[in-house]
Amino acid sequence: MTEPLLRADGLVKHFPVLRGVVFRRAVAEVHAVDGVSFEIAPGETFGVVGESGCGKTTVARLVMRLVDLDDGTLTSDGEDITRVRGEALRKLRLKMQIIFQDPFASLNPRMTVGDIVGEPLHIHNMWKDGGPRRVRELLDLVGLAAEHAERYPHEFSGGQRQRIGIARALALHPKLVVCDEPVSALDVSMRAQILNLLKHLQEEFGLTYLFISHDLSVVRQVCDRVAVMYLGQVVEVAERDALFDRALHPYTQALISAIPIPDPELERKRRRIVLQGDVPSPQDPPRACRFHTRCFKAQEICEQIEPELEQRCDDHPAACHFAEPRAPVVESPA
Amino acid sequence: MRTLRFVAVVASLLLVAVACGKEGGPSASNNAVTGGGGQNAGPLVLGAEQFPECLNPIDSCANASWEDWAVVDHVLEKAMTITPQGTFEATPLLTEAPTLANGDLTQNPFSVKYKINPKAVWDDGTPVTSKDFEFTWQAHMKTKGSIFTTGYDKITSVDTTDPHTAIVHYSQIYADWPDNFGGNTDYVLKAAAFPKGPDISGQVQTNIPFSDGPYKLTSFNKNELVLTANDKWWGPKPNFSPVTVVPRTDSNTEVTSLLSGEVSAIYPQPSVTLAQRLKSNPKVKYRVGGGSSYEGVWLNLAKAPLNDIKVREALFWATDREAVVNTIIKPSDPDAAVLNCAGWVPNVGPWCDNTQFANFHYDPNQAKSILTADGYKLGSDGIFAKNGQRLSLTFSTTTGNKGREDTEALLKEKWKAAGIEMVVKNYNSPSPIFTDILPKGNFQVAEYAQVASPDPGVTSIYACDQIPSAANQYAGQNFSFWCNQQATNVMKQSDLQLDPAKRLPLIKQVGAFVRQDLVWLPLYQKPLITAWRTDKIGGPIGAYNETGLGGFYNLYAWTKP
Amino acid sequence: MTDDIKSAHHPEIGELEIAAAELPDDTLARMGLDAVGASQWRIVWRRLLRHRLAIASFGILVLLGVIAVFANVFAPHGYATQYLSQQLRSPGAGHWLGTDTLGRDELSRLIYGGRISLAVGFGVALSAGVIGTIVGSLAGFYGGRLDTLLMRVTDLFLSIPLLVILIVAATLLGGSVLDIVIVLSIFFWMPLARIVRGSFLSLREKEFVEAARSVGASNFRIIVRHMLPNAIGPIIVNVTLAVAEAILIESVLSFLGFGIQPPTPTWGNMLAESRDLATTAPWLVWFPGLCILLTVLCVNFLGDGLRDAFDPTQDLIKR
Amino acid sequence: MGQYIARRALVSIPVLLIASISVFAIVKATASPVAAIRSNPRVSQAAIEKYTHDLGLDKPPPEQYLTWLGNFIRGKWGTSIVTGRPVGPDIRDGLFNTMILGITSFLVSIVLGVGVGIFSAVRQYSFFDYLSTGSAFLGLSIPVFWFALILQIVFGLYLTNWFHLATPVLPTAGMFSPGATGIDLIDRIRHLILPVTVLSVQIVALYSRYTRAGMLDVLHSDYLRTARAKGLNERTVMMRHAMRNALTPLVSVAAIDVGALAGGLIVTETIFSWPGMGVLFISAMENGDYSVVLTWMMIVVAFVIVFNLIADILYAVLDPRIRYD
Repeated sequence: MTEPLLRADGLVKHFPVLRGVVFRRAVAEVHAVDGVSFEIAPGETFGVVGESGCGKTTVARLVMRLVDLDDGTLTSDGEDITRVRGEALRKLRLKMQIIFQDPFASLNPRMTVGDIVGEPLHIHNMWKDGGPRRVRELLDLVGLAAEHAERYPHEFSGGQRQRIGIARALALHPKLVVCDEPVSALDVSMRAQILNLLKHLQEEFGLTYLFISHDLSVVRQVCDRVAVMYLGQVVEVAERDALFDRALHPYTQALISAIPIPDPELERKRRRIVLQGDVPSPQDPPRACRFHTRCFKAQEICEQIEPELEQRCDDHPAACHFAEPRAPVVESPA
Repeated sequence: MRTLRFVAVVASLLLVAVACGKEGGPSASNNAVTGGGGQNAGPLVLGAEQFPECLNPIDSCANASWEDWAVVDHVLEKAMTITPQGTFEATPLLTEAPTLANGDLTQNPFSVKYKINPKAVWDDGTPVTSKDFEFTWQAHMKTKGSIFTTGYDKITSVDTTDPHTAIVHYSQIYADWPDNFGGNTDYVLKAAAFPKGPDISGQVQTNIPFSDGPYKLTSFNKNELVLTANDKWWGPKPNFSPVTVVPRTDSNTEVTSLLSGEVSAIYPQPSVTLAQRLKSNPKVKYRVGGGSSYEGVWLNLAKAPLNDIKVREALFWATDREAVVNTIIKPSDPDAAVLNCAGWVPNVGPWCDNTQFANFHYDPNQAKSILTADGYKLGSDGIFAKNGQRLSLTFSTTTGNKGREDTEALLKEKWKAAGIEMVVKNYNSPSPIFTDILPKGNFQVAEYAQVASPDPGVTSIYACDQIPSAANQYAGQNFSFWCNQQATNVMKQSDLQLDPAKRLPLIKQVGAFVRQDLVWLPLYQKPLITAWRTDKIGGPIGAYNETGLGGFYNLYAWTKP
Repeated sequence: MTDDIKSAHHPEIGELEIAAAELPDDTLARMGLDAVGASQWRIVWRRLLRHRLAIASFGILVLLGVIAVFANVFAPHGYATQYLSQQLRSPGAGHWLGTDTLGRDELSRLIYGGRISLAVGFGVALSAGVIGTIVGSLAGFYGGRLDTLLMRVTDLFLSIPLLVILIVAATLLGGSVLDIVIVLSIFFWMPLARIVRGSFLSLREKEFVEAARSVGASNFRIIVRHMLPNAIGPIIVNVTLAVAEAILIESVLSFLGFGIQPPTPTWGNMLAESRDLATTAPWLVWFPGLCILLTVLCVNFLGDGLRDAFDPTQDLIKR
Repeated sequence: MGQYIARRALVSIPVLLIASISVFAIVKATASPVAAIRSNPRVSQAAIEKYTHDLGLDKPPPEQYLTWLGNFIRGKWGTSIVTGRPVGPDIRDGLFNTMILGITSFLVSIVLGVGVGIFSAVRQYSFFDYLSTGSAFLGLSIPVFWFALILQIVFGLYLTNWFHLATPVLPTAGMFSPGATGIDLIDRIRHLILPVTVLSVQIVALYSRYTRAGMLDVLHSDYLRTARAKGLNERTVMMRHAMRNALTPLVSVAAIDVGALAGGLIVTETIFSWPGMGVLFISAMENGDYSVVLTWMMIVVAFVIVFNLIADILYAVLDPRIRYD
């Protein structure tokens, strides 16, 4: 593996729960992200998948340095970016950008599309150097017309808005783009268009994606490697095919078993793993293995010793005492 | 609104005023001062522009004139009092006034013998005695926060051997002795009412539970106070009883209350159209006259450019006093005239030479030529300037006083015509104007009133050693910062002269110095007004209108119409 | 609500408008459905035009403003020019609205007085608007200790009756126009600060704010370019209504003797100092009072119109 | 909720302290109890010095403040510097008088405001709606003291003269007829009419606007439609559903206003010679009587804080969606 574009090492983020009569003090913490590590190689699409509330969006914000880390390090191109501030952080923005989940909320309703897309250029003193032309280019790039620049976000559909968000993210020629559930708010018909656009842009500009999603089929469609998160921790990391074909962690197995299969024949035949109970509160996660309360393989050890995320096969780490390569019940159609 | 208290205080300081009032309204009234006789005229309601907040007659409560006017004048008896003509006379408390002639005044050592009327009793029937005089003296000296100690501090002892004769011994001659135990602000207190001794602070704040006057105070709260006839009173019985005094602190509401009949008499501060308003109701009559407080334009002689006598002279020519009197005063008091003497008024003693400033009349050209001769040049903005310094003067007075504010506005235009700019900067009264602005000399021109007392001494406002300074804790009252050693010498000389005939030329000489140095410019005597409903009250209301005792003083003598 | 109760700092009706600011994006989207291609301002303007009273009021205010600005052109006499022989003339030829105690032309004084009154109204509204917006922005944007501190300060100012602190402060400063504007501004910002803070607290969580940060926008830029424009509706409505309130409060202060001191004419002090003349020279009482009433009424109508125009839920109610 | 109340109450202590310190500083800087006496030439310099010393006014200001604070905390409200009267009874009486005026105005205003507000919401865009909306704006825009002045003249003078009455149609000042003994209810009510009118005109205007807005929101809401669809009759729908929801905000606003009343109705009280808290404040302020001003301020601020809390609690009780933590 070449030098990673981004390395995350033991990221931790806890959000305090405040109580108190006069002085408000933290009485508890939400363990949003609790020791997450991964590496992203240049040019790849690295997926992070998990149920809602598992901390994957917090990972996206940590990577973007939109929230501060409680612990862990972030390295980009060999440079420690964990604590960069001010000008250095501004510089970092040139390298890393983000596409948000909700195209309705992520565009300022009071700004024109041109202003939104052009804002990064203004901020980084690149406007004078052909700013308007660049905005037209960017709009063109994401499939919008130049005259759309004069309009306001509310005049556009969800898909169009997400294109505007993509154009804004690309304005600064970033290397890494964090895609935080970029299609989950869109109609199914739009999804493919946007995913195709992302793929096309990746090819054209050699982009690296950190692709966050709860939708395994989307992940399967676009990602090269995938990390699976449960309750603020990564439980398994693997190449896409390795993951979908040979999931090691019971949680991953359960997730994959729940993917709907288009073929009704196969759909009827396959065995689904149904997890018991709800996701525990991140404010008070289960001890040791966090998954043991819902795990179909759980034994006594799972309540006592926390499993390490360790290599099981080639480059396929998983955090489970009973992780094993396991043949999928149903052959995947791919 | 805020200035009323101060004005009222000043008005209460009149020691003597001569009846020179005029009456408005449909018919003239009977001005007899004696009266009464208990015709049982029934209840009466009076409006008080300032309502007394507390009643202690010795501490700071006594600083409010309305405490005297509304309550104490009617409840407690003085030894000596003031006549409408401005002289002192004995009240029914004494059998006769102490004089040199009857031997009750002795000069060396100085003592005053008060012969107490044997009929004089408190409302519980106990007699008024010399012990009460002694107690009154002690109370003034020993009460925490007592404010009127002048004169009392010169008393060495009170001889109480005879209960009906109080002999007051002073350490030195005190010409103003009638103002102790009486006069404008003082009374005789009842010793027996204060078992805790002569420090009466914190007592009688909300009630005066004893009386040797025509009325008793039967109730006092923030809504009203009620006076009822004192049946033990040995003088002429009052006609109206009970008399209720209610607060009418908003001047407009006050007049409305009289016009609508809610109150039967008021003693308001005059405003420009007050007379006109009062005339609008045929059942309302009023009496107006100039009192002994006089209004003037005072200058700070310590500061440029008013340290230049030429500038002062020009300013006097630029000040249209005639217009001020015509516009501000005459609508209320048609007989008012420009005042021309420098520290006295025509109706208090022989001291006022009312010609001293008479030659100054409004003549902007005269002002201009004086300034030009003094090296000033008229600028393109129409204002004179000298050495690059524009002739711009700050004019200060008390805020919220419509008459003074109108005077400022009027004079501002007049000065402008003479090439002098006026910048108005008014201050609240009494603080900071009497605590900071005037004593510390933080002004250029100021308009305020002084009081002419029967004692013609003006040392306190003119002498060099009375200039406020850190040394005298800024307590000096010579706010003009005028120091003419020659004039000061004459003043001191006059203060030692007890013979009025010999004193007069000295006083006139002081006036001449003031005129010569152009210290300040007199404007007018402040008019005082008493208004009442003729359907409720007959005579002799208003008899004391122009005196410090106020329009309600002879309440006991008022009759039914 | 000018005197007395107002002195309690009524929670402005505007405070209810936090709700409007909480939903700026999708509600605007809703507005957009019938307003394709229009900027927010054009939408607001179009909706305001439907509010006939507000527009009429706006027209009157503009007219008053023009007369005030060009007072020297419109006033038939100087405001200080005295015709001492014509004291207290009733309205008629020569002096259309009569003269006052110094024979000054009442109409001219009303025109010049209007200049000061309007200047006080707008001056106070604008500066209090700026203070309130800054305090509210900082508290809402940064949150945490700064927010707590600023909100305690706001509570402090709010817990003392407005008129009382105004009197105390006016005593301290003085009675010039600038003094009064300063005093009123210092004690007029709190309701707006609360409104802005409320808006900002909700705006802070919006994704577009995060988006701006992720492209490197500074806090200042985020506040000014992204958050303020989304909170502008309530701010404008509040500032507008503050004009009315400031004019009224100045007149109340004048009545109590703590306002702008004569001879500088304002409607408030003209009214206050002629209150003794209500029966003898009623024109001196009626006209300044009517001027205040008309202006304040117009400002209130305009504020109401703006409120409706900025309030997206109004579309749901059939007009 | 209990915690919330406790926190709010505790937080208000520094608020009270800071308020009192600033007020003390300003009163000290602007007015002096000695000023009125100094401007009285009859009072000698020696007397002024004695007076200043007797009252402790020559002590350093921080000491004066702390002395006052110490006494206040121990429940000794002290005596006024200027009048020598105990502060407690004066404030109690002032508060009582103000409340008579204020509460009457509130009751009148709430009844009228809610009535008008509901009616004009139900008959939106009717003539009555326009009339009441217009009047509300007029009420909000009228300068109080001007209005009071006009009322006094009309009812005190003009009408009285036209009908040739010996006494005014309505009394123009005071709480009751001078010299009246006992409590004559009719007389009291007659004296309340003008000041209450002046105050209510403003409050009714505001409350009717609140009520109308609240009612309109509710009338256009889905759940009301559901209630109607359930077949409830119109009256029940209005009374049980609409009003309760529409009036919730008004209740807390009114609670806040009642708290604010303690500060006195300075203008109205001054004009109508009503001896309440406002008049008390103005005179103490003029006299530089910091002992009264400070105690006054503490009581008023405490009232405001307590009633704000009550407003919050009422709001939470009436609207279960609100949660405090």
